[in-house]
Amino acid sequence: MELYNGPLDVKEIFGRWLDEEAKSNYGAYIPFVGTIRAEDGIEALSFDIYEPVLRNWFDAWQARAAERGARVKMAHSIGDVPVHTSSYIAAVFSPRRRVALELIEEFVEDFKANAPIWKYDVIDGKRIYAEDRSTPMEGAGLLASARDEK
Amino acid sequence: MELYNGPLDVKEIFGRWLDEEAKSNYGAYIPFVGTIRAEDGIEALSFDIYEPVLRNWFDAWQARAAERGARVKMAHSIGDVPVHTSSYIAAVFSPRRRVALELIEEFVEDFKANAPIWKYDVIDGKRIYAEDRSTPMEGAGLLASARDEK
Amino acid sequence: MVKVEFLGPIAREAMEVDVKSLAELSKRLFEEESIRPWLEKCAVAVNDVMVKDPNHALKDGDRVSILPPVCGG
Amino acid sequence: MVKVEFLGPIAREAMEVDVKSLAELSKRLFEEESIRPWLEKCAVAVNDVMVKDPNHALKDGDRVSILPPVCGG
Repeated sequence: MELYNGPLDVKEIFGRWLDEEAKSNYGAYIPFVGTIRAEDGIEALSFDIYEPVLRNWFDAWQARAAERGARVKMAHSIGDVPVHTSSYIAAVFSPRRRVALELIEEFVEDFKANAPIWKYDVIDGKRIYAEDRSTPMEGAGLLASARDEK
Repeated sequence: MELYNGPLDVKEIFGRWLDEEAKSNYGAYIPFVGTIRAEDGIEALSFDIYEPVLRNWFDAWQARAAERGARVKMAHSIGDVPVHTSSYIAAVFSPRRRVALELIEEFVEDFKANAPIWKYDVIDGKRIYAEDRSTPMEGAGLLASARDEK
Repeated sequence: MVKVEFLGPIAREAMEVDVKSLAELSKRLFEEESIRPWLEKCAVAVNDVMVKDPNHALKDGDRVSILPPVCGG
Repeated sequence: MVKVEFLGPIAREAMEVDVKSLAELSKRLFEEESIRPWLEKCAVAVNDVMVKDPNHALKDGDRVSILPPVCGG
Protein backbone atom coordinates (compact mmCIF):
# COMPACT_ATOMS: atom_id res chain seq x y z
CA MET A 1 0.00 0.00 0.00
CA GLU A 2 1.41 3.34 -1.07
CA LEU A 3 0.29 6.86 -0.14
CA TYR A 4 1.51 9.95 -1.98
CA ASN A 5 1.10 13.68 -1.52
CA GLY A 6 -0.70 14.96 -4.64
CA PRO A 7 -1.36 13.15 -7.94
CA LEU A 8 -0.05 9.66 -8.65
CA ASP A 9 2.68 8.91 -11.20
CA VAL A 10 0.44 6.31 -12.87
CA LYS A 11 2.97 4.95 -15.39
CA GLU A 12 5.70 4.57 -12.77
CA ILE A 13 3.40 2.72 -10.37
CA PHE A 14 1.85 0.49 -13.08
CA GLY A 15 5.28 -0.44 -14.45
CA ARG A 16 6.89 -1.04 -11.07
CA TRP A 17 4.06 -3.34 -9.97
CA LEU A 18 4.37 -5.22 -13.27
CA ASP A 19 8.10 -5.66 -12.66
CA GLU A 20 7.63 -6.68 -9.02
CA GLU A 21 5.43 -9.62 -10.07
CA ALA A 22 7.25 -10.43 -13.34
CA LYS A 23 8.46 -13.80 -12.00
CA SER A 24 5.48 -14.62 -9.77
CA ASN A 25 3.76 -16.62 -12.53
CA TYR A 26 0.49 -14.71 -12.38
CA GLY A 27 -1.55 -14.93 -15.59
CA ALA A 28 -3.74 -11.88 -15.00
CA TYR A 29 -2.95 -8.34 -13.82
CA ILE A 30 -5.86 -5.91 -13.56
CA PRO A 31 -5.21 -2.38 -12.35
CA PHE A 32 -8.05 0.08 -11.81
CA VAL A 33 -6.93 3.69 -12.36
CA GLY A 34 -9.15 6.44 -10.92
CA THR A 35 -8.81 9.89 -12.49
CA ILE A 36 -10.37 13.18 -11.39
CA ARG A 37 -13.11 14.26 -13.80
CA ALA A 38 -13.70 17.90 -14.67
CA GLU A 39 -17.26 18.49 -13.51
CA ASP A 40 -19.29 20.92 -11.39
CA GLY A 41 -16.63 23.59 -11.76
CA ILE A 42 -14.08 21.88 -9.52
CA GLU A 43 -10.39 22.53 -10.02
CA ALA A 44 -9.28 19.53 -7.96
CA LEU A 45 -10.39 16.96 -5.43
CA SER A 46 -8.64 16.75 -2.08
CA PHE A 47 -8.31 13.77 0.26
CA ASP A 48 -7.80 13.10 3.96
CA ILE A 49 -6.73 9.58 4.92
CA TYR A 50 -6.63 7.87 8.29
CA GLU A 51 -3.66 5.65 7.62
CA PRO A 52 -3.73 3.17 10.56
CA VAL A 53 -7.27 1.96 9.80
CA LEU A 54 -6.61 2.01 6.04
CA ARG A 55 -3.57 -0.21 6.61
CA ASN A 56 -5.64 -2.70 8.64
CA TRP A 57 -8.29 -2.71 5.93
CA PHE A 58 -5.63 -3.34 3.27
CA ASP A 59 -3.89 -6.10 5.27
CA ALA A 60 -7.22 -7.90 5.73
CA TRP A 61 -7.75 -7.68 1.96
CA GLN A 62 -4.28 -9.04 1.28
CA ALA A 63 -5.10 -12.09 3.43
CA ARG A 64 -8.44 -12.51 1.65
CA ALA A 65 -6.73 -12.35 -1.77
CA ALA A 66 -4.04 -14.83 -0.64
CA GLU A 67 -6.76 -17.41 0.17
CA ARG A 68 -7.62 -17.31 -3.53
CA GLY A 69 -4.00 -17.42 -4.70
CA ALA A 70 -4.00 -13.73 -5.60
CA ARG A 71 -2.31 -10.47 -4.53
CA VAL A 72 -3.67 -6.94 -4.24
CA LYS A 73 -1.85 -3.62 -4.42
CA MET A 74 -3.02 -0.06 -4.01
CA ALA A 75 -1.86 3.52 -4.19
CA HIS A 76 -3.78 6.65 -3.16
CA SER A 77 -3.22 10.39 -3.00
CA ILE A 78 -3.34 12.62 0.06
CA GLY A 79 -4.21 16.32 -0.37
CA ASP A 80 -5.07 18.06 -3.63
CA VAL A 81 -5.31 16.20 -6.96
CA PRO A 82 -6.09 18.42 -9.99
CA VAL A 83 -8.66 17.42 -12.62
CA HIS A 84 -7.37 14.98 -15.28
CA THR A 85 -4.75 13.58 -12.92
CA SER A 86 -5.11 10.35 -10.91
CA SER A 87 -5.69 9.80 -7.20
CA TYR A 88 -6.18 6.05 -6.96
CA ILE A 89 -4.82 2.80 -8.35
CA ALA A 90 -5.98 -0.59 -7.11
CA ALA A 91 -4.67 -3.78 -8.68
CA VAL A 92 -5.12 -7.53 -8.55
CA PHE A 93 -2.63 -10.18 -9.66
CA SER A 94 -3.94 -13.72 -9.97
CA PRO A 95 -2.99 -16.97 -11.69
CA ARG A 96 -6.30 -16.99 -13.60
CA ARG A 97 -8.60 -14.44 -15.14
CA ARG A 98 -11.85 -15.38 -13.35
CA VAL A 99 -10.48 -14.77 -9.86
CA ALA A 100 -8.80 -11.54 -11.04
CA LEU A 101 -12.04 -10.19 -12.55
CA GLU A 102 -14.06 -11.06 -9.45
CA LEU A 103 -11.49 -9.68 -7.00
CA ILE A 104 -10.91 -6.34 -8.74
CA GLU A 105 -14.63 -5.64 -8.55
CA GLU A 106 -14.96 -6.66 -4.89
CA PHE A 107 -11.76 -4.84 -3.94
CA VAL A 108 -12.72 -1.55 -5.60
CA GLU A 109 -16.31 -1.64 -4.29
CA ASP A 110 -15.25 -2.45 -0.74
CA PHE A 111 -12.64 0.29 -0.96
CA LYS A 112 -15.34 2.80 -1.93
CA ALA A 113 -17.51 1.71 1.00
CA ASN A 114 -14.99 1.12 3.76
CA ALA A 115 -11.59 2.73 3.19
CA PRO A 116 -11.20 5.60 5.71
CA ILE A 117 -10.71 8.35 3.15
CA TRP A 118 -12.57 11.67 2.98
CA LYS A 119 -13.07 13.57 -0.23
CA TYR A 120 -13.42 17.32 -0.75
CA ASP A 121 -14.22 19.35 -3.84
CA VAL A 122 -11.74 22.16 -4.38
CA ILE A 123 -13.50 25.26 -5.80
CA ASP A 124 -11.85 28.69 -5.81
CA GLY A 125 -9.16 27.22 -3.59
CA LYS A 126 -11.70 26.16 -0.91
CA ARG A 127 -12.16 22.58 0.31
CA ILE A 128 -15.81 21.46 0.51
CA TYR A 129 -16.60 18.02 2.00
CA ALA A 130 -18.24 15.83 -0.70
CA GLU A 131 -21.00 14.84 1.71
CA ASP A 132 -23.57 13.83 -0.93
CA ARG A 133 -21.14 11.31 -2.54
CA SER A 134 -19.92 9.87 0.76
CA THR A 135 -21.12 6.63 2.35
CA PRO A 136 -21.34 5.71 6.04
CA MET A 137 -18.85 2.90 6.76
CA GLU A 138 -19.90 -0.61 7.77
CA GLY A 139 -20.96 -0.39 11.41
CA ALA A 140 -21.88 3.29 11.22
CA GLY A 141 -24.41 4.46 13.83
CA LEU A 142 -22.75 2.39 16.56
CA LEU A 143 -22.73 5.35 18.96
CA ALA A 144 -26.41 5.99 18.38
CA SER A 145 -27.23 2.38 19.23
CA ALA A 146 -24.69 2.30 22.10
CA ARG A 147 -26.63 5.13 23.75
CA ASP A 148 -29.58 2.75 24.12
CA GLU A 149 -27.46 0.12 25.91
CA LYS A 150 -27.55 -0.06 29.70
CA MET B 1 -7.11 -2.64 -31.97
CA GLU B 2 -3.43 -3.48 -32.22
CA LEU B 3 -1.76 -6.74 -33.30
CA TYR B 4 1.94 -7.41 -32.75
CA ASN B 5 4.33 -10.16 -33.73
CA GLY B 6 5.60 -11.69 -30.48
CA PRO B 7 5.23 -10.40 -26.89
CA LEU B 8 3.58 -7.07 -26.11
CA ASP B 9 5.47 -4.05 -24.77
CA VAL B 10 3.03 -3.75 -21.88
CA LYS B 11 4.35 -0.51 -20.36
CA GLU B 12 4.45 1.27 -23.72
CA ILE B 13 0.89 0.24 -24.58
CA PHE B 14 -0.51 1.03 -21.10
CA GLY B 15 1.13 4.45 -21.06
CA ARG B 16 0.20 5.37 -24.61
CA TRP B 17 -3.47 4.48 -24.02
CA LEU B 18 -3.39 6.55 -20.81
CA ASP B 19 -1.99 9.51 -22.76
CA GLU B 20 -4.49 9.08 -25.62
CA GLU B 21 -7.42 9.50 -23.22
CA ALA B 22 -5.76 12.01 -20.87
CA LYS B 23 -8.16 14.79 -21.88
CA SER B 24 -11.26 12.62 -22.52
CA ASN B 25 -12.55 13.15 -18.97
CA TYR B 26 -12.91 9.45 -18.17
CA GLY B 27 -12.86 8.70 -14.45
CA ALA B 28 -11.97 5.01 -14.68
CA TYR B 29 -9.35 3.15 -16.75
CA ILE B 30 -9.17 -0.62 -16.31
CA PRO B 31 -6.67 -2.61 -18.35
CA PHE B 32 -6.54 -6.40 -18.17
CA VAL B 33 -3.03 -7.74 -18.84
CA GLY B 34 -2.71 -11.42 -19.77
CA THR B 35 0.68 -13.03 -19.20
CA ILE B 36 1.89 -16.50 -20.20
CA ARG B 37 2.22 -18.75 -17.16
CA ALA B 38 5.01 -21.32 -16.86
CA GLU B 39 3.10 -24.61 -16.58
CA ASP B 40 2.99 -28.08 -18.13
CA GLY B 41 6.54 -27.68 -19.41
CA ILE B 42 5.71 -25.15 -22.10
CA GLU B 43 8.34 -22.70 -23.26
CA ALA B 44 5.84 -20.37 -24.96
CA LEU B 45 2.32 -20.09 -26.26
CA SER B 46 1.74 -19.31 -29.92
CA PHE B 47 -1.26 -17.62 -31.56
CA ASP B 48 -2.98 -17.55 -34.94
CA ILE B 49 -5.43 -14.71 -35.54
CA TYR B 50 -8.02 -14.23 -38.26
CA GLU B 51 -7.85 -10.45 -38.41
CA PRO B 52 -10.92 -9.52 -40.53
CA VAL B 53 -13.39 -11.26 -38.20
CA LEU B 54 -11.49 -10.05 -35.11
CA ARG B 55 -11.78 -6.49 -36.39
CA ASN B 56 -15.55 -6.87 -36.91
CA TRP B 57 -15.87 -8.32 -33.40
CA PHE B 58 -13.88 -5.40 -31.97
CA ASP B 59 -15.83 -2.74 -33.89
CA ALA B 60 -19.12 -4.19 -32.63
CA TRP B 61 -17.73 -3.99 -29.10
CA GLN B 62 -16.64 -0.39 -29.59
CA ALA B 63 -20.22 0.49 -30.59
CA ARG B 64 -21.58 -1.40 -27.58
CA ALA B 65 -19.20 0.46 -25.24
CA ALA B 66 -20.09 3.81 -26.82
CA GLU B 67 -23.76 3.25 -25.96
CA ARG B 68 -22.67 3.26 -22.32
CA GLY B 69 -20.39 6.28 -22.71
CA ALA B 70 -17.26 4.13 -22.63
CA ARG B 71 -14.36 3.13 -24.89
CA VAL B 72 -12.53 -0.18 -25.31
CA LYS B 73 -9.01 -0.88 -26.55
CA MET B 74 -7.14 -4.08 -27.15
CA ALA B 75 -3.76 -5.44 -28.15
CA HIS B 76 -2.84 -9.06 -28.93
CA SER B 77 0.19 -11.03 -30.03
CA ILE B 78 0.58 -13.13 -33.16
CA GLY B 79 3.05 -16.02 -33.15
CA ASP B 80 5.23 -17.13 -30.23
CA VAL B 81 5.05 -15.49 -26.79
CA PRO B 82 7.51 -16.88 -24.19
CA VAL B 83 6.46 -17.65 -20.61
CA HIS B 84 6.39 -14.62 -18.26
CA THR B 85 5.75 -12.23 -21.16
CA SER B 86 2.36 -10.85 -22.17
CA SER B 87 0.15 -11.68 -25.17
CA TYR B 88 -3.03 -9.73 -24.42
CA ILE B 89 -4.20 -6.37 -23.10
CA ALA B 90 -7.85 -5.36 -23.07
CA ALA B 91 -8.92 -2.04 -21.57
CA VAL B 92 -12.01 -0.04 -20.77
CA PHE B 93 -12.25 3.72 -20.24
CA SER B 94 -15.47 5.02 -18.74
CA PRO B 95 -16.71 8.13 -16.95
CA ARG B 96 -17.71 6.05 -13.92
CA ARG B 97 -16.37 3.02 -12.11
CA ARG B 98 -19.51 0.82 -12.23
CA VAL B 99 -19.73 0.77 -16.02
CA ALA B 100 -15.97 0.23 -16.27
CA LEU B 101 -16.04 -2.76 -13.88
CA GLU B 102 -19.00 -4.33 -15.68
CA LEU B 103 -17.60 -3.77 -19.17
CA ILE B 104 -14.09 -5.10 -18.50
CA GLU B 105 -15.60 -8.37 -17.31
CA GLU B 106 -18.01 -8.69 -20.26
CA PHE B 107 -15.35 -7.63 -22.76
CA VAL B 108 -12.72 -10.11 -21.53
CA GLU B 109 -15.20 -12.99 -21.23
CA ASP B 110 -16.68 -12.39 -24.68
CA PHE B 111 -13.16 -12.10 -26.07
CA LYS B 112 -12.31 -15.53 -24.62
CA ALA B 113 -15.45 -17.05 -26.14
CA ASN B 114 -15.67 -15.33 -29.53
CA ALA B 115 -12.44 -13.70 -30.70
CA PRO B 116 -11.09 -15.70 -33.68
CA ILE B 117 -7.74 -16.57 -32.12
CA TRP B 118 -6.17 -20.03 -31.87
CA LYS B 119 -3.71 -20.98 -29.16
CA TYR B 120 -0.88 -23.50 -29.31
CA ASP B 121 1.47 -24.78 -26.62
CA VAL B 122 5.10 -24.60 -27.69
CA ILE B 123 7.05 -27.58 -26.32
CA ASP B 124 10.49 -28.52 -27.64
CA GLY B 125 9.90 -26.00 -30.42
CA LYS B 126 6.73 -27.78 -31.59
CA ARG B 127 3.30 -26.08 -31.80
CA ILE B 128 0.46 -28.15 -30.29
CA TYR B 129 -3.13 -26.88 -30.63
CA ALA B 130 -4.55 -26.18 -27.14
CA GLU B 131 -7.71 -28.11 -27.97
CA ASP B 132 -8.75 -28.87 -24.39
CA ARG B 133 -8.72 -25.15 -23.42
CA SER B 134 -10.49 -23.98 -26.60
CA THR B 135 -14.20 -23.13 -26.90
CA PRO B 136 -16.48 -23.45 -29.92
CA MET B 137 -17.56 -19.94 -31.00
CA GLU B 138 -21.15 -18.72 -30.79
CA GLY B 139 -23.01 -20.37 -33.67
CA ALA B 140 -20.66 -23.36 -33.88
CA GLY B 141 -22.15 -26.49 -35.43
CA LEU B 142 -23.90 -24.48 -38.15
CA LEU B 143 -22.64 -26.80 -40.87
CA ALA B 144 -23.86 -29.86 -39.02
CA SER B 145 -27.35 -28.37 -38.75
CA ALA B 146 -27.21 -26.97 -42.32
CA ARG B 147 -26.76 -30.54 -43.55
CA ASP B 148 -30.25 -31.33 -42.25
CA GLU B 149 -31.83 -28.44 -44.19
CA LYS B 150 -33.50 -29.13 -47.53
CA MET C 1 -17.69 -20.95 -57.32
CA VAL C 2 -17.34 -20.44 -53.57
CA LYS C 3 -13.95 -20.29 -51.85
CA VAL C 4 -13.66 -22.18 -48.55
CA GLU C 5 -10.84 -21.41 -46.08
CA PHE C 6 -9.97 -23.48 -43.01
CA LEU C 7 -8.60 -21.37 -40.17
CA GLY C 8 -6.24 -21.97 -37.25
CA PRO C 9 -5.35 -25.58 -36.49
CA ILE C 10 -7.31 -27.25 -39.32
CA ALA C 11 -4.50 -28.49 -41.55
CA ARG C 12 -6.21 -28.11 -44.89
CA GLU C 13 -5.61 -25.91 -47.94
CA ALA C 14 -8.38 -23.59 -49.12
CA MET C 15 -10.69 -25.09 -51.76
CA GLU C 16 -13.11 -23.90 -54.47
CA VAL C 17 -16.50 -25.58 -54.55
CA ASP C 18 -19.61 -25.17 -56.68
CA VAL C 19 -22.42 -24.89 -54.12
CA LYS C 20 -25.45 -22.60 -53.69
CA SER C 21 -26.15 -22.98 -49.96
CA LEU C 22 -24.58 -23.89 -46.62
CA ALA C 23 -26.58 -27.13 -46.78
CA GLU C 24 -24.84 -28.08 -50.03
CA LEU C 25 -21.47 -26.99 -48.69
CA SER C 26 -22.06 -29.01 -45.55
CA LYS C 27 -22.75 -32.21 -47.53
CA ARG C 28 -19.61 -31.60 -49.54
CA LEU C 29 -17.40 -31.05 -46.45
CA PHE C 30 -18.77 -34.04 -44.55
CA GLU C 31 -17.46 -36.21 -47.39
CA GLU C 32 -13.87 -35.30 -46.47
CA GLU C 33 -12.47 -37.38 -43.66
CA SER C 34 -9.87 -34.82 -42.56
CA ILE C 35 -12.56 -32.15 -42.18
CA ARG C 36 -15.52 -34.12 -40.87
CA PRO C 37 -14.43 -34.30 -37.16
CA TRP C 38 -14.11 -30.50 -37.02
CA LEU C 39 -17.50 -29.55 -38.36
CA GLU C 40 -19.65 -30.00 -35.23
CA LYS C 41 -17.34 -27.61 -33.34
CA CYS C 42 -16.76 -25.00 -36.05
CA ALA C 43 -18.43 -21.65 -36.61
CA VAL C 44 -18.81 -20.13 -40.09
CA ALA C 45 -18.18 -16.68 -41.56
CA VAL C 46 -19.22 -15.64 -45.07
CA ASN C 47 -17.17 -12.75 -46.45
CA ASP C 48 -15.83 -12.19 -42.89
CA VAL C 49 -19.28 -11.83 -41.31
CA MET C 50 -20.30 -14.50 -38.81
CA VAL C 51 -23.34 -16.49 -39.97
CA LYS C 52 -25.98 -17.98 -37.67
CA ASP C 53 -28.65 -19.03 -40.19
CA PRO C 54 -28.26 -22.55 -41.61
CA ASN C 55 -30.39 -21.44 -44.62
CA HIS C 56 -27.89 -18.74 -45.59
CA ALA C 57 -27.60 -18.68 -49.40
CA LEU C 58 -24.20 -18.66 -51.12
CA LYS C 59 -23.46 -16.88 -54.38
CA ASP C 60 -20.64 -16.97 -56.86
CA GLY C 61 -17.49 -15.38 -55.44
CA ASP C 62 -18.45 -15.78 -51.77
CA ARG C 63 -15.65 -16.57 -49.36
CA VAL C 64 -16.53 -18.99 -46.55
CA SER C 65 -14.29 -19.28 -43.46
CA ILE C 66 -14.45 -22.31 -41.16
CA LEU C 67 -13.51 -21.29 -37.59
CA PRO C 68 -12.53 -24.03 -35.11
CA PRO C 69 -12.75 -23.60 -31.29
CA VAL C 70 -10.90 -20.50 -30.07
CA CYS C 71 -8.77 -19.53 -27.11
CA GLY C 72 -7.38 -16.01 -27.24
CA GLY C 73 -5.70 -14.17 -24.39
CA MET D 1 -9.15 8.60 30.56
CA VAL D 2 -10.08 7.80 26.96
CA LYS D 3 -8.88 9.93 24.04
CA VAL D 4 -11.45 10.68 21.32
CA GLU D 5 -10.37 11.83 17.84
CA PHE D 6 -12.70 13.19 15.15
CA LEU D 7 -11.53 12.34 11.64
CA GLY D 8 -11.91 13.90 8.20
CA PRO D 9 -14.45 16.71 7.87
CA ILE D 10 -15.60 16.84 11.53
CA ALA D 11 -14.15 20.16 12.63
CA ARG D 12 -13.44 19.29 16.24
CA GLU D 13 -10.26 18.96 18.30
CA ALA D 14 -9.52 15.64 20.01
CA MET D 15 -10.81 15.37 23.60
CA GLU D 16 -10.10 13.35 26.74
CA VAL D 17 -13.10 11.88 28.51
CA ASP D 18 -13.57 9.72 31.56
CA VAL D 19 -15.86 6.90 30.34
CA LYS D 20 -15.91 3.11 30.73
CA SER D 21 -18.05 2.07 27.75
CA LEU D 22 -19.25 3.17 24.32
CA ALA D 23 -22.67 3.76 25.87
CA GLU D 24 -21.19 6.30 28.27
CA LEU D 25 -19.12 7.88 25.52
CA SER D 26 -22.19 8.11 23.34
CA LYS D 27 -24.18 10.00 26.02
CA ARG D 28 -21.26 12.37 26.45
CA LEU D 29 -20.91 13.06 22.70
CA PHE D 30 -24.65 13.55 22.13
CA GLU D 31 -24.44 16.46 24.56
CA GLU D 32 -22.23 18.39 22.13
CA GLU D 33 -24.17 20.23 19.48
CA SER D 34 -21.32 20.33 16.93
CA ILE D 35 -20.88 16.55 17.14
CA ARG D 36 -24.45 15.31 17.53
CA PRO D 37 -25.50 15.51 13.82
CA TRP D 38 -22.53 13.33 12.82
CA LEU D 39 -23.08 10.45 15.21
CA GLU D 40 -25.79 8.50 13.35
CA LYS D 41 -23.55 8.35 10.26
CA CYS D 42 -20.19 7.68 11.93
CA ALA D 43 -18.33 4.42 12.45
CA VAL D 44 -16.00 3.88 15.41
CA ALA D 45 -12.51 2.45 15.80
CA VAL D 46 -10.87 1.70 19.15
CA ASN D 47 -7.07 1.69 19.01
CA ASP D 48 -7.37 1.65 15.18
CA VAL D 49 -9.55 -1.48 15.07
CA MET D 50 -13.09 -1.05 13.75
CA VAL D 51 -15.71 -1.85 16.41
CA LYS D 52 -19.14 -3.34 15.69
CA ASP D 53 -20.31 -4.21 19.22
CA PRO D 54 -22.19 -1.41 21.05
CA ASN D 55 -21.27 -3.11 24.37
CA HIS D 56 -17.55 -2.74 23.70
CA ALA D 57 -15.81 -1.83 26.98
CA LEU D 58 -13.33 1.05 27.16
CA LYS D 59 -10.31 1.13 29.41
CA ASP D 60 -7.90 3.78 30.55
CA GLY D 61 -5.60 4.87 27.70
CA ASP D 62 -7.88 3.68 24.87
CA ARG D 63 -7.97 5.82 21.75
CA VAL D 64 -11.37 6.13 20.06
CA SER D 65 -11.65 7.38 16.45
CA ILE D 66 -14.91 8.73 15.06
CA LEU D 67 -15.09 8.09 11.28
CA PRO D 68 -17.62 10.06 9.22
CA PRO D 69 -18.95 8.87 5.79
CA VAL D 70 -16.14 8.05 3.36
CA CYS D 71 -15.46 8.47 -0.34
CA GLY D 72 -12.03 7.31 -1.48
CA GLY D 73 -10.93 6.83 -5.03
